[in-house]
Amino acid sequence: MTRPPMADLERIYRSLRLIRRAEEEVARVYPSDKIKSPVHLSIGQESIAVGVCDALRHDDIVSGTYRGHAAYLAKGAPLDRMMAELYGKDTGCARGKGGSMHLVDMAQGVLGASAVVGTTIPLAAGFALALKREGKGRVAVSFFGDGATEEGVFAESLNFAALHRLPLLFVCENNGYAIHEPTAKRWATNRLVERAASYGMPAEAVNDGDVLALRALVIRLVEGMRAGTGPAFVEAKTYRWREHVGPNEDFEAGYRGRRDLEAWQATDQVVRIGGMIAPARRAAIDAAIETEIAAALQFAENSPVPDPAQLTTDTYA
Amino acid sequence: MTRPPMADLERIYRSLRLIRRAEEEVARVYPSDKIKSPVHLSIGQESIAVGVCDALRHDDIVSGTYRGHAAYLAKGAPLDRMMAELYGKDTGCARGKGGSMHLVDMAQGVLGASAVVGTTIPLAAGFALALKREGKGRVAVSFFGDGATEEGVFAESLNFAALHRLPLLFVCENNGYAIHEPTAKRWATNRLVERAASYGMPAEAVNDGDVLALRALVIRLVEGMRAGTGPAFVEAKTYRWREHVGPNEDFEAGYRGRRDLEAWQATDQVVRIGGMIAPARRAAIDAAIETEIAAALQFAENSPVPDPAQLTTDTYA
Amino acid sequence: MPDAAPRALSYVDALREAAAQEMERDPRVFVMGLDVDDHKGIQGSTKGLVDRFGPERVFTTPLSEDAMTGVAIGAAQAGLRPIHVHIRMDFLMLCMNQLVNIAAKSRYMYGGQVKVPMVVRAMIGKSWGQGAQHSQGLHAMFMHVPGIKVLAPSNAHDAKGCLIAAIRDDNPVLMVEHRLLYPLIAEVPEAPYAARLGEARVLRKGTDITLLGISAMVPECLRAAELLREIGIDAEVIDPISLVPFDRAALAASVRKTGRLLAVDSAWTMCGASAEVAAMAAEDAPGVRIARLGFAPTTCPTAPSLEHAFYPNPAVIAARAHVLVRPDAKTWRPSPEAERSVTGLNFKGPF
Amino acid sequence: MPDAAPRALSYVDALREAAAQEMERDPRVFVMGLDVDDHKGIQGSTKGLVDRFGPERVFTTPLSEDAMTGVAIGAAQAGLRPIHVHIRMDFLMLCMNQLVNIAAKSRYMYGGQVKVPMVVRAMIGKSWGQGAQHSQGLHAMFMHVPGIKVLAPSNAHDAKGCLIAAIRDDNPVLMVEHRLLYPLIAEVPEAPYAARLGEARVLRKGTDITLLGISAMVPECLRAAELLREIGIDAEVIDPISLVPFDRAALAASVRKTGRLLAVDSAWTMCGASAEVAAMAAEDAPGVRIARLGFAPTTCPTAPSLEHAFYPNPAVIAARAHVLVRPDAKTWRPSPEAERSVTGLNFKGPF
Ligand SMILES: Cc1ncc(C[n+]2csc(CCOP(=O)(O)OP(=O)(O)O)c2C)c(N)n1
Ligand SMILES: Cc1ncc(C[n+]2csc(CCOP(=O)(O)OP(=O)(O)O)c2C)c(N)n1
Ligand SMILES: [Mg+2]
Ligand SMILES: [Mg+2]
Repeated sequence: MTRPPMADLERIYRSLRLIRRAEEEVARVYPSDKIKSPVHLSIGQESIAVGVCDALRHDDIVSGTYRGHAAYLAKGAPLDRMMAELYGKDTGCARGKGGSMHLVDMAQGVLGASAVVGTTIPLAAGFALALKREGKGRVAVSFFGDGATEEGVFAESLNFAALHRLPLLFVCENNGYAIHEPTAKRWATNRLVERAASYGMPAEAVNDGDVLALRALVIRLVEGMRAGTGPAFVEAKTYRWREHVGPNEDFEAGYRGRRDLEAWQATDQVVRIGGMIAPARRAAIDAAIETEIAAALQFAENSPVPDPAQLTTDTYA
Repeated sequence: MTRPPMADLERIYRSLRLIRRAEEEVARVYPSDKIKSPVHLSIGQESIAVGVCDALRHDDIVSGTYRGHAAYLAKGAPLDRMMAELYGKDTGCARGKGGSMHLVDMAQGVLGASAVVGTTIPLAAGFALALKREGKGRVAVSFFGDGATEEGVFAESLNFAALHRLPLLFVCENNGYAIHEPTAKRWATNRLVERAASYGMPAEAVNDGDVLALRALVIRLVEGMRAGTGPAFVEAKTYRWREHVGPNEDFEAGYRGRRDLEAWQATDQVVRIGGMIAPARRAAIDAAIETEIAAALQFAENSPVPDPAQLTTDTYA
Repeated sequence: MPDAAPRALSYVDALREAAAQEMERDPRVFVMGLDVDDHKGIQGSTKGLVDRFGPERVFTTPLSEDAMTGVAIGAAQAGLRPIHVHIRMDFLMLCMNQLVNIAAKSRYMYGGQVKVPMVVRAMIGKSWGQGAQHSQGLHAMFMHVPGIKVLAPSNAHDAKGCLIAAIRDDNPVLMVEHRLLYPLIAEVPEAPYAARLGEARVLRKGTDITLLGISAMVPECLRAAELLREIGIDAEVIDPISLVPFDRAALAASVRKTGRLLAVDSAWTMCGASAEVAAMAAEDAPGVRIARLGFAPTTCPTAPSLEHAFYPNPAVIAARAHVLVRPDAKTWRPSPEAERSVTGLNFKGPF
Repeated sequence: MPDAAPRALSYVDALREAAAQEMERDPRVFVMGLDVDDHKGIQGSTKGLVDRFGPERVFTTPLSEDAMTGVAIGAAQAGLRPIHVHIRMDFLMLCMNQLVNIAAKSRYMYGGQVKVPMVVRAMIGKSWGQGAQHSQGLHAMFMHVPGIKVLAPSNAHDAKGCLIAAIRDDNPVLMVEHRLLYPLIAEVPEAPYAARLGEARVLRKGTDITLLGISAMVPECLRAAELLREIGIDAEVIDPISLVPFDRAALAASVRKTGRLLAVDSAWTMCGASAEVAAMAAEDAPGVRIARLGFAPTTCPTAPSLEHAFYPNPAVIAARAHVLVRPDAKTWRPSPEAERSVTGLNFKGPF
């Protein structure tokens, strides 16, 4: 695989680093109780959202999960409105009504996320159906975890997408766990790629979190999708560095070992891509990110809480 | 494949012919309005229920569908109580509360059927879980249609059965249609066997309705299951000769051609296995079947209807 | 305005006409659901639409109610206007998660960023051994959840108006359609018109008791009112038409006048629409005498001898109303002849 | 009988003890559900069970609520006695089909040939940004369907008794457990005991109004009664404990005495348990003044400023009761100090 041009690498690095740092800040702020909902951090998994989203057009659509900060940010949605949402503020992307698990930004093509595992997969298919009719070559991406593949709706959605040749990329973020349960306690075997292919679509895996390999794969798959070849499936292996929900590590709990973490940290994509960029450029990017995060936190702090009168608005359109 | 001994052939023929003739009688009686619920006939599909059930022990379990006369009879449940159930009588296998779509006979190992497609698949898995714990080598069989494989619960059940190595045989009766919709309007491709295998279980297809081939396959698969090797999957292709629901043919409707019917009729397993049996023996079997059917109809006619006081009994145990 | 002239049309034809007219008007409208495009066309209610609008706008689906509902919601969020059809309301149990956790909540939990303009059509079955899983009226479950509208037209005129209103509405709307209403004929204007949601209709004015019927129980209540007239009881019959939003003022006005309410539903009563109606009446008009009727509190049996006792019918409704109006009189039941003269709804296939 | 001595135990510990004792007693009992065997053990309610009873009797499942419910039903039909645990009641929307169309109906539609002795434990979430899909109380949907029993214990004592009764019951039983009740402590006998289903408890006797609370609304009603006492209103507080079967006689007796009912639920009111309670009271005791309180008629928001207004609390309950008792008095709200003295239930993780 040839290395992408420096402008691409810088953009990819910026995105990876922004997500990492923003979530580290979320974790730092969390104990202060300023954040008003449970948070599911993607620290360690950034390369998937970034590898995929960097291969998309701005008018493409992504659909994430309750572990959705990374997809939201990687697709270009604004950090300040995300932070305000976590703070329960009226300026939040969901006006303080959704919280961390329900990030959304339709203007940036980020569909609303759901706290019920797997439920957004068919929604992305429905969106893809509309994109197909529109005929402008736009595609949709559905991100979901390994656990979500166990929900029946996943199988149903694969079948429908293949049948209708929808411009839909399924991306399974396989971090090996659903909460504290390893895939070994949930699957007899891992033949997910084979299974997806059996519905009639190209299916491939990226096993090492390599952001550039993933990006190259998605560029290739999406090209076909824009031309009408139908859906595709990607299994991207990864690893969650923090606890399932909340700001901390949880290796003391005993359900997994720190050694696994260390193996993934050794190939940390933020560090790796950062290393491909000249130190001065990198420092400039890092500094800009810190400024952006500080501003976002400030924005969240200073924003007003929703007025109680808003309790019932938007129940119906 | 070696031909089974004559005693087996006679038993298989008897079962095939009983189902065929009983359903022909159901169809004949139907316009009289004596039958009090919709009927989904298996005429043409008998070889699947028979091929599978003849490979089972008496204490094994089968679970069928609303198109369930064949599985019920093939497993040895009594025709008279089935007829009484169709007639809405108190002597019916479900005491007149279930009708044709909800046949049941726990004593003969026939789990209750459901009118909601696919919903009995996990029930059979639950039963298989109990059988596994019991440790007596009993197995469960879940029959379902091609349409049922599109329900998410099918995928979920395959995964769970494989994970827990349940003694459960999945049997998809693929008759090519869900009501009037051919698989081509529901699947991008047929790679069902491959898909089932991807959960981690043996999976095979029988494409021609050959009752002896199916039986041999099931004998082989079930042997392993009794020993604890876990579930298996069989796709059995077949063809429904009558309309989806009701007593008639429906080739004039235009959604399928009579030529397909003729191809399947040419290899009709009732005729084929009948032809392996000496004419006199066959005539004796046929006569016994006619007697049994006449008695069952008589039983249904003569049985009392449920007393209105039974309306609320068995709502709770 | 020649269009305004009413014509006699059946409920099922009114549904089909409504869909066709809206599809003609608005290219975003499409119809999906198991078997909507086959030769039977959901008892005729979608028949011919695929020929007229093509398979991109009228398509069957795999047997995947859960995902298909998600697809409809996603398409609606993307700006299309799906009509998702289910031949039995019982099957909605397979897509409760999408309806309750996504469709009803999207607009709110995404801070107003999306709309979900989708219609879910679902039929209540009855008679001829439909049995436990093909007969349920489960609309109360949807009434329970804010964010979904629920319509239950009881005649062809309102069926057309409600379906058009549902299609034009920017929210998820459940259409509760009772199978036994499909063949019933009413005067239906040809030109499109939208029902005003949240407006009940007083079908019969009366002073002694309010009979509020839901869906197929509306004609049954009208029949019951006929039976009651013969013993000098003057029943008012109300058809709420729309269950969410509900015309609470019309209910209150009627029960304040009559002092008595019998709420009759094509469903179970516990936590049902009839419980809600009773509760609203009790809150708004303290002192009113209240009773409910609905399915017997059990699973639906297939044997006719049991099935008959499972459903309310005009005689049972009239008898219950009589008790409310004349609590001290001795038990009354309409004569068999009278009962026959208003025979209730029944059918026998096709399914 | 040293066992009979009451001990202080939390709701969550009472649940775990009940399960452990029944598993000890009956080898057919087993526990399944997402994460029942991890180190958190469903907020502690299943913690340690896997160590004690082994992975065959205590196991996590794939994320497949629909099939797993079917598995539990099938196992129950085969003679086992599963307890299927869900950390949020919202997730039951994924297995409605199995619960409504199979579990509730099996015994009936199979003519009495099978029993379905299964327990479904489901938790209602609240506070700290649980939001739209982790906060719902959907028990009314199950109350609506004959064939399922529904229990909603509000304290540790009843939690143990109800879970044991549910395990021993031969029917599907839904345990409605509110997250905020888990840490609350009550006197709980160590020896196993089964609650008598269908028996309500009068927690506080009073003459002016009946406050009927459901689940976490029971302690809130007790607090409200304290607030009302200060202005001379004497509230009776009833805990139905069991929603199906429901102790209709106890409700009727109380409202006949007080003449007023405020039904307060941890759920929406429309077609909710509170609607059913109101309807029963109106049917049984015509003339009683009735009101309901529950979730605001909207989706649950995450921002605390909105979430606070979404839930009923003791002050709101007291204020609403005041209106019922003294309709002509001017609006009253407990003083901020009084309100603080009875502060309602709240929590902040773990989730
Ligand atoms: C339908 C449903 N079941 C259970 C849960 C509880 N739950 C929340 S996250 C989660 C694990 C999901 O695992 P996975 O899909 O692999 O995503 P990850 O958290 O690893 O990113 C579970 C079981 C839920 N939210 N929704
Ligand atoms: C969940 C559900 N969806 C739709 C229906 C309506 N329906 C009844 S039978 C059927 C077709 C089922 O096809 P298949 O599984 O292939 O079985 P077959 O009838 O061919 O034996 C459908 C769609 C149903 N009963 N249940
Ligand atoms: Mg995971
Ligand atoms: Mg089929």
